[in-house]
Parts: sequence; C-alpha cells; structure tokens
Amino acid sequence: MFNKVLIANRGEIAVRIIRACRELGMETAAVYSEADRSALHVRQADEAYLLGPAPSRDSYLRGDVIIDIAKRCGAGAIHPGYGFLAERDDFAQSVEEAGLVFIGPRPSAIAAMGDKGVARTTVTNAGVAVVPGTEGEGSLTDEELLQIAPKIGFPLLIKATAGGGGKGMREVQSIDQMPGLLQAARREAESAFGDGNVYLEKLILNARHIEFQILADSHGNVIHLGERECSLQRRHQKLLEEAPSPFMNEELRVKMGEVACTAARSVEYLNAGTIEFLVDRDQNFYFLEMNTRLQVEHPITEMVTGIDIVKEQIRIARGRKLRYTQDDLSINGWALECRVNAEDPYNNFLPSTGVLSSVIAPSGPGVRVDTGVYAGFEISPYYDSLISKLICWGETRGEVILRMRRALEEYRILGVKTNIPFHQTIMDSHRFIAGSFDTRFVEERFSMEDNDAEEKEDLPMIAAVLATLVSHRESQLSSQIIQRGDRDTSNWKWVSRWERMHR
Amino acid sequence: MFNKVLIANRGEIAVRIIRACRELGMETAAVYSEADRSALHVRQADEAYLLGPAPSRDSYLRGDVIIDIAKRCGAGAIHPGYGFLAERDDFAQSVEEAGLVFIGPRPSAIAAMGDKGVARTTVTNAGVAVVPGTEGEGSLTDEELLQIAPKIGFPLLIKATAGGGGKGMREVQSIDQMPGLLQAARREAESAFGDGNVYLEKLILNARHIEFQILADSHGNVIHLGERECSLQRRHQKLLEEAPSPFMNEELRVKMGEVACTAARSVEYLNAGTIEFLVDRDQNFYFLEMNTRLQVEHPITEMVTGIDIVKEQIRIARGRKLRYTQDDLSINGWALECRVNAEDPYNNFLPSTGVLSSVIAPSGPGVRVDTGVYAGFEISPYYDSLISKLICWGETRGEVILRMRRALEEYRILGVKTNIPFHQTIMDSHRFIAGSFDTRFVEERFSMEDNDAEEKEDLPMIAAVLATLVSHRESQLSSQIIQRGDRDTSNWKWVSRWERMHR
Amino acid sequence: MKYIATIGDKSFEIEILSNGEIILNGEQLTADFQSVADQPIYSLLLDGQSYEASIHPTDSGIQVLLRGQLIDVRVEDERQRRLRESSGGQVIQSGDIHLKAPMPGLVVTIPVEEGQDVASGDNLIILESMKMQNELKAPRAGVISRLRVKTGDNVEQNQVLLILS
Amino acid sequence: MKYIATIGDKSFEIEILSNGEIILNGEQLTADFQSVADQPIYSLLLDGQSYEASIHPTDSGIQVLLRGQLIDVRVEDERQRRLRESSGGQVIQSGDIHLKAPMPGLVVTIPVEEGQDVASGDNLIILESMKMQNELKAPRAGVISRLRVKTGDNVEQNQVLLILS
Repeated sequence: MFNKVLIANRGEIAVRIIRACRELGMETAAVYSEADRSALHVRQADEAYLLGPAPSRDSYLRGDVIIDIAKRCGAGAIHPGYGFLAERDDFAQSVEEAGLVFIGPRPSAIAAMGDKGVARTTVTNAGVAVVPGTEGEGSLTDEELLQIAPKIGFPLLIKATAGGGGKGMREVQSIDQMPGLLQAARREAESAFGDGNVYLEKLILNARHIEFQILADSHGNVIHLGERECSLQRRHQKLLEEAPSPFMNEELRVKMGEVACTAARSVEYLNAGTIEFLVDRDQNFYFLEMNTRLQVEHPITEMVTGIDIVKEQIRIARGRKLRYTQDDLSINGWALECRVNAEDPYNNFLPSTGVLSSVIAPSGPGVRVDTGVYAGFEISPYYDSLISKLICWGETRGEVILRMRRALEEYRILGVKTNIPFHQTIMDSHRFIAGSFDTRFVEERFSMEDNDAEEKEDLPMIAAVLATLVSHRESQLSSQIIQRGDRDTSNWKWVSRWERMHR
Repeated sequence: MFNKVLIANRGEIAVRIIRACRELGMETAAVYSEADRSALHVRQADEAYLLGPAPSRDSYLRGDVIIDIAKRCGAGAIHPGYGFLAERDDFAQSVEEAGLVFIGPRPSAIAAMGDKGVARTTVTNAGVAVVPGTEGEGSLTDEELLQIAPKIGFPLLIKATAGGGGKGMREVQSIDQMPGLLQAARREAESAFGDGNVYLEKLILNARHIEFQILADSHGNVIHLGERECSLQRRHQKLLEEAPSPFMNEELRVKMGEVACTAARSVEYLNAGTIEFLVDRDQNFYFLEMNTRLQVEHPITEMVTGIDIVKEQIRIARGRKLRYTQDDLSINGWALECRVNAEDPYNNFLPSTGVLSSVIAPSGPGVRVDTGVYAGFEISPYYDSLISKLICWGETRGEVILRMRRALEEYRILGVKTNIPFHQTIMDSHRFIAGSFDTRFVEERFSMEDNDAEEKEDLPMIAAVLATLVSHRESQLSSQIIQRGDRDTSNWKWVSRWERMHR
Repeated sequence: MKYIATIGDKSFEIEILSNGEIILNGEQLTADFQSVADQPIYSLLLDGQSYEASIHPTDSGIQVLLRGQLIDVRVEDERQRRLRESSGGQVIQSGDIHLKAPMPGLVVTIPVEEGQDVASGDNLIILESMKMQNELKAPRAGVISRLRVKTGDNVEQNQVLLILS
Repeated sequence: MKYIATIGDKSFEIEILSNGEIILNGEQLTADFQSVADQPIYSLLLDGQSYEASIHPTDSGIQVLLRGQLIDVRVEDERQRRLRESSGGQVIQSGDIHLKAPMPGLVVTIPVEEGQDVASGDNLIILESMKMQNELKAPRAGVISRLRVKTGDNVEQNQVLLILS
C-alpha cells in the first residue's frame, strides 16, 4: 500500500491534505507552477516538483506531467483536492492505468455523475427525485419544449445548456410568454457561449441549497455525515456555509440522508462525495448534482461530527473499512464557514491581487483557519480568489454566530481587498440570524449598505476623526520635508510615501 | 448585573478573556502599561486605559489604579487572569468593597489557600491527604526537625521556607546524614534569600504532577472537569501539559476528582480553580496546593470537555447556576498544550527579547493557538516569556502527538529565539511517547542533544548544503558590491546587511 | 489646526490640539493615535474607547474600513473649505476619466466602441482574472473618447483601458 | 565554486555550479534555493526534496535550525581551508572574551571579582529578565580581567558586562 501521496493541487486545500498525510505518517509530494515557488504547500511538503508556467493549463491541469512526477518520485497515490483535475474521469483513469491509487471515486462514478443527463437518469432509476426539467435530454426544439413545459409546471426557468452566470436564463410564468422568452434566451446564449441550446427546469420557490456529505468504502459501506446549508451564494459561488442547516429537522435529515446514500450507491460510489439537493419551503427535496470529490466546505462537517474527512479519504483509498457506522454518528454543536476571498465587496466583488503585507488570523477556542497564504506571499491573478476559510464552532447556532463575529473582527489582511466586510454584514443581518434565507438572498435581498448592526451610529463620527488624524499627520510630515529644504519638490515625497504604504 | 468587564492582565490571557466576553455580548475594558500600547489586548478591547510605566509594580500590579479605572469606565466586574493580582486576597477584597464583582473566588478562599500552612490544615481536616512534612508549621529548630523526620520517613527533602529554584534544598536518605545537610541547607537559604528557615517534606519517588480543574457556582454546586498532566517542568515552570493524563484510569479519576471537590468545598470555593496533586508510582496521591484562579493550561481541558471555562467563569460571577452536573461530563479525545516561550533551548533557556519580524502560526483541524503577539510586536524584557500556547486535539494520544509534531514544524516565529525545538525534541522522545515520565524528567533525563527522531541522519548534510548556499550567496553579493567600486570598504557592506537581516 | 470632515451629507468639525487632544463638535477628548507595525492600519484610543481601522487614500478623499463598514471621508482644513465654498460649493468635474484595470487580466469582451455614449453603470469592459469574468462599469455617463485595449489583450494592473469624456 | 562545510567532525565537499546545480560529495543535484518573504528563512528544493530552515550567522560560523534541530556549520572555500591548514589546523583563541548581555535586564548578583580565576561553566553574572533569574556562565576558563557592571545596574542588550582573559 502507498506511503507517499502526491497532491495535485495548490492553495489551502493542498496544505489541508499535506496536514492529513503528515498526521497519518505519510510522506507528501507537492507540485507547483512557476507562480507558486514560495507557496505554503511547497514549503510544507516533503518534496516539491515544478509543473510549468503559471496558467493552470500549463501546470495544475497537466495530468500527464503530474502522473509522470508521481511515478518518478515514488508516490503511490494522487490526491486531486477540488477543482483542477478532481472531477476528470479521464485523469482518474490514467492514474489507475499508471498503477497508482486515485484518492477519490472510481472513474466510472465520476463519469456518470459528471454528465448531467446520465446522472439524472441514474438517480431517477434508483428512485431519487430530481428537479423536474429537460436537462441532459439533448438539444430539444422550441416545439418540443413547449409541449413538455406544462408537464413540468409553471413557473419554470429556461436555462442555457452551455450556461452559467445567469446568461441565457429566463423565468417563465405561463405558456403564452414562453415562445418570446425562448427566442430571447437562445439569442443571449448564442452570443455569450456560441451555443443557443437551452433546457427547461422547474422553478423552486424559496429554494435552499442543502448538501449531504457521503463516505463510502471499498467494502460496500456507505454513510452520510449529515447536511451542510449552502444557500448563501453569489453568482453560483458559495460564500458561507453552515452545518447543520437551520432549516433541517431530524426526520427530514434521516430521509434526505438515506436518499443521498442511495444516490451514491447507484454509481457504486467510493471515497468522499457530496450530494447536492434543492429543498423547497414545503420540505420537498430534489437531487441537483453529485460532487465527486472533497468539498471546499468539508471542515464544517468535521467540526460537528469530529471526523477528519481527509484522513478518512486516505484510509478508504488504502482499502480500509470505515471506522464508523451510521449509528455511531451524531451532530454536536454548530459550525460556520466564511470563505475569505480577495475580492472587493464594495466594488462589485472585483478580484484583488497583490502582495499580502500583513496577516493576523483570528484564533482561540472554536476557531479554525484553513489557508495557503502568509504575509509576504503574493495573491496572483492566475488562480481563484480564495485566501482562506474561517471556520468556527459553537455549542449552538447563536454561540457560533457571536464567535464568527468576533473572529471576523479580529482578522487582519493587508495588501489586497477582501470580502471580510461582506461576512461581517451577513453576521449582523437579521434575516441570517433568523435563518430565513434562500439561494436568492445574497443577490436579491442583501446589500452592503443595509447594515443591521446595532450601536454603529457613531462609527461615521469615529471614521471622521481617524481620517482627520491621518490627514493631519501626513500634512505635518510633508511640511517637515519642505522645511528640510526640499521646497521645490512640494509635497510629492509624502504623497509617494503614503501611496507606497498603501500599495 | 455587570455588562462590562475590566481585564486586569496582558498578553495571551487578556486576549483570551476579551474573546470570551465578546462572545457573551459583554463589553471589555483593557488596561496597559507604557510598553503595551500596541499589544493585541489593547487593540482588541472596546476600551483601553493606561496604567503607568512598564515595570509591573508601576502598572499591572497597581490594584488601586485598576479599581479606580473600573469605577470610572463603568465596568461592573474585574477579571484578573493569572499572575499579577490574581491570587491577592487583599485585591479581591478591595474589588468587592468598591462594589464591583471579582471574577474568581471569595477573598477568604484565596487567603486560606494562599497560606501553605492554613491550606494544609484546612484540607487535612476535610480528610484530604497532603504530602507528609512540616511545611506551614512555622520555624522549627534542628532538634524539632530531627525528632519529626523519622515520622515522615526517608528519603525526605529539606526545603527553604523562602525558597524556590532548588536553592537550600537537600535530599536526605537517613537520619545520620541529616544534621550536616540541615546546616548546609540553612546556610544556602540564608545567603540566597536572607532567611535560613527550612522545612521537611517526604520525597515522592517518580512523582507526577496531576491537577484537577474545578468549577464551583454560588449555589453550592462543585464539579471537576477531569485532570491535567503537568509533570513536564523545568525549574518548576510547566512547559507542556496534557489532558487526560496517560497515568490515569477511570477509578483513580473518580477518587481524585472527589477529593479535589472536597478540598474546594473546604474553603467554600467559588468560580474556577485547580487542585494540584503529587501522585506516586503506586497511585498514592497527595494534595500539593490549590491555584485559586484560571490556569495557563485551561485550554486542554476545554478541548476534551467542550466547555469554555472562561465563559463559565463569567456566568458563575453573574450568579448563574452551573450548566453541567458531574454526570453530564465526559472526556472526549486527547489534548496537548506546548507553551511557546521566547527562550533559547540551546543556551540554558535564556530569555530572548526583540521585535517579531515574522509569525506564521499553525492551523487546520484540531489546532488552536492562544497568543497575544503578532508580527511587528516587540517582546520586551518586562514580563514573562510566554509568546503563545499551541494547543492540539486528537481522537487519541497517538493522533494528538502526530498533530502537535506537524503543528510545531509549521510554526514560524522570527525575531526572537523560541523553545519550539525543545517541544519538537520532546514530541520525538520515546519516553514521552510511551508516557513514562515524572516531574524530574526534563531536568534530569532529557537533553536537546539526545534526539530520538527517526530518519534525521541526513539532516547534517542538508544543513551543510544550506549553510554553504547562504555563504555563497552572501559572498557573491559582497563581491558585486566591491566590483561596483567600493573596494576600500572591503566586504563590510554585505556583512552589515546580513547582520541587519538577522537582528 | 481645525479640519472639517465630511461623510455624505454629515459634517464634523475637528480641531487637533498639540497636546494629543482633539475638539470634536465642541467636546475636548484625548486621542492616542498611532499606526500599527508600520502598516496602513491605525489604532485610536479616543477618551479610552479603542478603535482600529485600515485607512487608505482615494482620488476623492480617505477611505476608512472600521468594524466591517467602509466609510468615505473628505477632510479639509479651513483654507481648503473656504476655497471650495467661494467657488460656489461646486467641485468641477475635470473632463476625462481614465478607466484603469483594477487587477491584471485578460480582456474578453468590449461591449462599447469609440465615440459611443454610455450611461452611468453601463458595462464597458469584461476582464477575466482569477477565473472570474469581471464587469468594469462606467462610473458616470459620458462618451468613450478613446479605447486603449482590444479583445484578447493581457493587461497589467492600473493599465489605462479606455478614456471616458 | 568549491566549499567545505564542517559539522563537528564531519566534512562535506560542496561545489556550487552556475546553473543552479550543486555537487555534493561527488553527486550532482539540482538546488532551487531562496529566502522566503525577505526573512532569514530559506527554502531549498534539493532534487525535489523540500527543506526549510532558519539560518543565522554566529561568531564562529553559521547556525541552521532545521526540523527542530540546531546545527552549527563552518563553511570555508578552498583558499580559506588551505590558509587554516597551513597554520597547523589551529584556530588561535584570540585573547579576550567580552561577555555581553543576551537581553536587557537587571544585574542581581555578580559572584566573581576582578582578577579571579574561573573555570568553564562557572556562573559569572545573574541577570534578571522576564521575571527569571538567568545565569550567565563562563564560555571557557580564564581570569576576570575587567568587570564593567555592578549589582543593581540595568543593562541593555549586547552591553559588555565583563571581560574574560
């Protein structure tokens, strides 16, 4: 069995996997692009090998190079993390063909769940409900879609097959609106993606995005570790997750958990995976998709179950039986995860790049920070904007919200803009505190300006004082420079110093 | 009841208490000395007030000033942390007389446990065994001591009443050695402390230092949260603690826990406290002393019980009933704490001061760091050398040792020397891993040179390569400078640059 | 030294005395103010209240990020304020806006052309960075007087992309 | 460039080539070496093996803290080594040792006097700092030729406390 693991990823998840390997006494081999020579995963791994230039297609997506490195350095297994090659069945297949262990599901399961149509058919055959619609049924004509629409029921959504980001999407309230909206959606999809194909999907009102963590071993055992609430999203990017879901009750959890295990079994699933559901306000739930990999938000499940999911992944890959049965598991307390991204929440969440000049991470009881960066490291434009995951645990949902608030307030990241203020505003939001939100909350009913925080009335006054003190200090400095005989240069010196300080 | 807490302390424990207050929705007022204007507790608290110059006697020991500040700023309670004023019954008394709540025990309990003689008598009367000896019985003559000695039994220790640090201490094997050793001990104590008084104490062989965490509310409920193993000490300073103790079994835990609660009840104890025991190899245990305050090492108990001890302290001080009974409690997993001190383990543990130029703290699953410092902060010579507490949790003792190893290896603190290599050597030590150590282990049977780590044979070779590459780089740099026309200055420039970099 | 700090439609009169005190709307307070570890982060103890904020200059003033809120402040001394008031309180919008790239990236779409009129908030350029498509919008209405990049260009941070007149 | 690195009684011959490779005891290896974030901490990828160490100069060589072990290395190039070997391999102990304060503190006891002979390891000064009594010991045998401080003095870091001849 393998004793060295190659980690085919970067950033916080590569660091996370190195930690798990080290705690299991396994050796680790990192891979890196030219932009990542100083990255934490390279510094921490036992070995590190250069893949190629910074762009992903020349480095982290070079499955062939990665397999070659694994063979040369004697790594017996490859952990793909998430993103990059994690859900590429051809890569998993090549890993196996090279005589290495792929720490994840079998290629056939990745393929089955990776194709929307096959996935929907497979789980439907296993008795799992899917969101009613025509996704995965190929390219249908307007006539066919108009025929099927009443069976799905209104309201429904027209969505672009090649889609994403809301492009080519239309909401349809009745059949007579539909021909015009189909035209518009196809036109938009064609111009955005060069592909005018669309499909229909039932519109789930007040939908919540709730997912179940699955573990399956090679001995046929499949268990779930409870749910995660992931409804807080922006442009289909999850921003904040919690476990358990405030919407859940024990009866529904048992029911959904069983369905999740059934869906996993339908593709002979192996290792860790996640079944995503949409849940409507009447607790009807529909299979959305299965993520056949470790999830970004896996730590909140670890916090409430006490199970180290990455270590379990490695044990499963080594052929071990699961150490837990479904009955061993219970949910203890409440966990939240805030994804800290290098994005400006005050400017349309534009990404922000630069060298981190200072990082002070929160800590103390119930606080965990998973990160791949440090002060002095540069956030480059080549990869995603995730800087770290701030994870808190508390005995109750109330306690963990208070803890997350104080942790966010403690967090200092200088050098790039971050979405920490967004999370702070969410933590103060009455709707979030009450647990009454759905997948449209962030985009439609949330604004950085509508701040529910109490006792913040005097903050503008304090900001005025701070700004005045800074201005005063800088003008004092500049006049001192002038007095030292540099009158000609006016005050450019302090300006450049000030700007340098804020680069 | 109070809604604002003044924290009469500094460093990591002040930060710890601020966090607990914030998570309970309480306001916080910090106090600080002139050396601590930029300290983390000042930055994090809602309010902060200057006490005076850096030396403790002019700042953190100024109980009068602190009480005055509390009254002026409207704090209804004072948390003393540990050290400084935490075990001063006169301070606790003054706090109460000022109409404020002291978050800790009643002054009478502090006084009773603060006087060795009274403490021994009190707990003996309650049926608790103490280490046989004459401590607290006043100044006895040589004749009296020689009479008592056989009743205590040999081997025994002669210890200086004013003592500490082993000065004036002698081990006695038999009665005929005793007169000479008494003389020597008195002489040494006289010259070291100006006080030649000594007492006798039974020498406990292979003694372990095991302590029990107590919580007591104002409604008469007293519970214990299990034990902490604190045998790893140097010059009576704890360095590393764990919970539970590898030496403990459930039967002994129940017995010692009950005795600990009895000792606490004997002084009508209130709030959090710790009963310290010496335990011999035959599981005989003796009351050593009670620490009437929050303990440095409280987090390991939090990790294995899930109870936030500082929050409980505040709840108790607000008159609440304990939220747990003894039966509610169970020990889950294993926790370790390494005290990271600014000390040089390779040079007699001399303290090290300076500005921290870089700090990268470990994180990830099961890792907690309690600290009051950050990159850019200066470790001053005025206070103790504790930089941070690295706390790990694991399902088993084996898992937590592996986790602590990887966390120590991840930890980067630059600017001062730290004892992290000491902890790394301990984590590799076969005796530590086997759990076979006692209070004399670190001082008598441990050396930084006897490294049990495996597969480190090639480290010298790697160090040789690293040193050579650094030398080469520096000489290249210096020759470049010389080539630029500075031949006269020889190579002082790179030397000073190199030295500046290492300041 | 007297200053007027303006946030939206609120104004604060702040006088900084030489002894470490300030007068804020007529009230005298002690202000212990310093930057932390040489970073653009500032700690203020205002009559014992502890605040910490990260503070950055912008084109139009000073941006203060304080307890999760971003607050734009314009600070003027008396002379500056008199100057502005004597010009009728109108700050003249100086002609051109140079739209700069907020981060390095790839220009994927330019939905506007030179000479085109745009409204405030219109998409001007789609820039791909960090695997995201980022829409750069018009900060005010105007006309695109100059396009400096084309689709497919890789641009540096702060590179001027177009000029809005 | 050829170097000899010595640790205790072990020597390593290390040649640094210009192409980022080194020859270590006859074996050619790739060595990707850099300091991290401008700190005295160095990352080395030696034929793919990743090492990180904090490295400091000392009076007698270079100190490498690597995976929890502190290793003293003396690095010489060929010229330096020949020089030392031609002097009979003896590094002459230059006369005086200036005992410096390793940290700021208060001198609480001086158990020696000027002119006194001391053995290696003898306590010379007790310095209080960080609430600890720290014993400063003689690094070798000798005679106290000069005492520069007295009991009760507050001393700065690196201040010379006494001279051992």
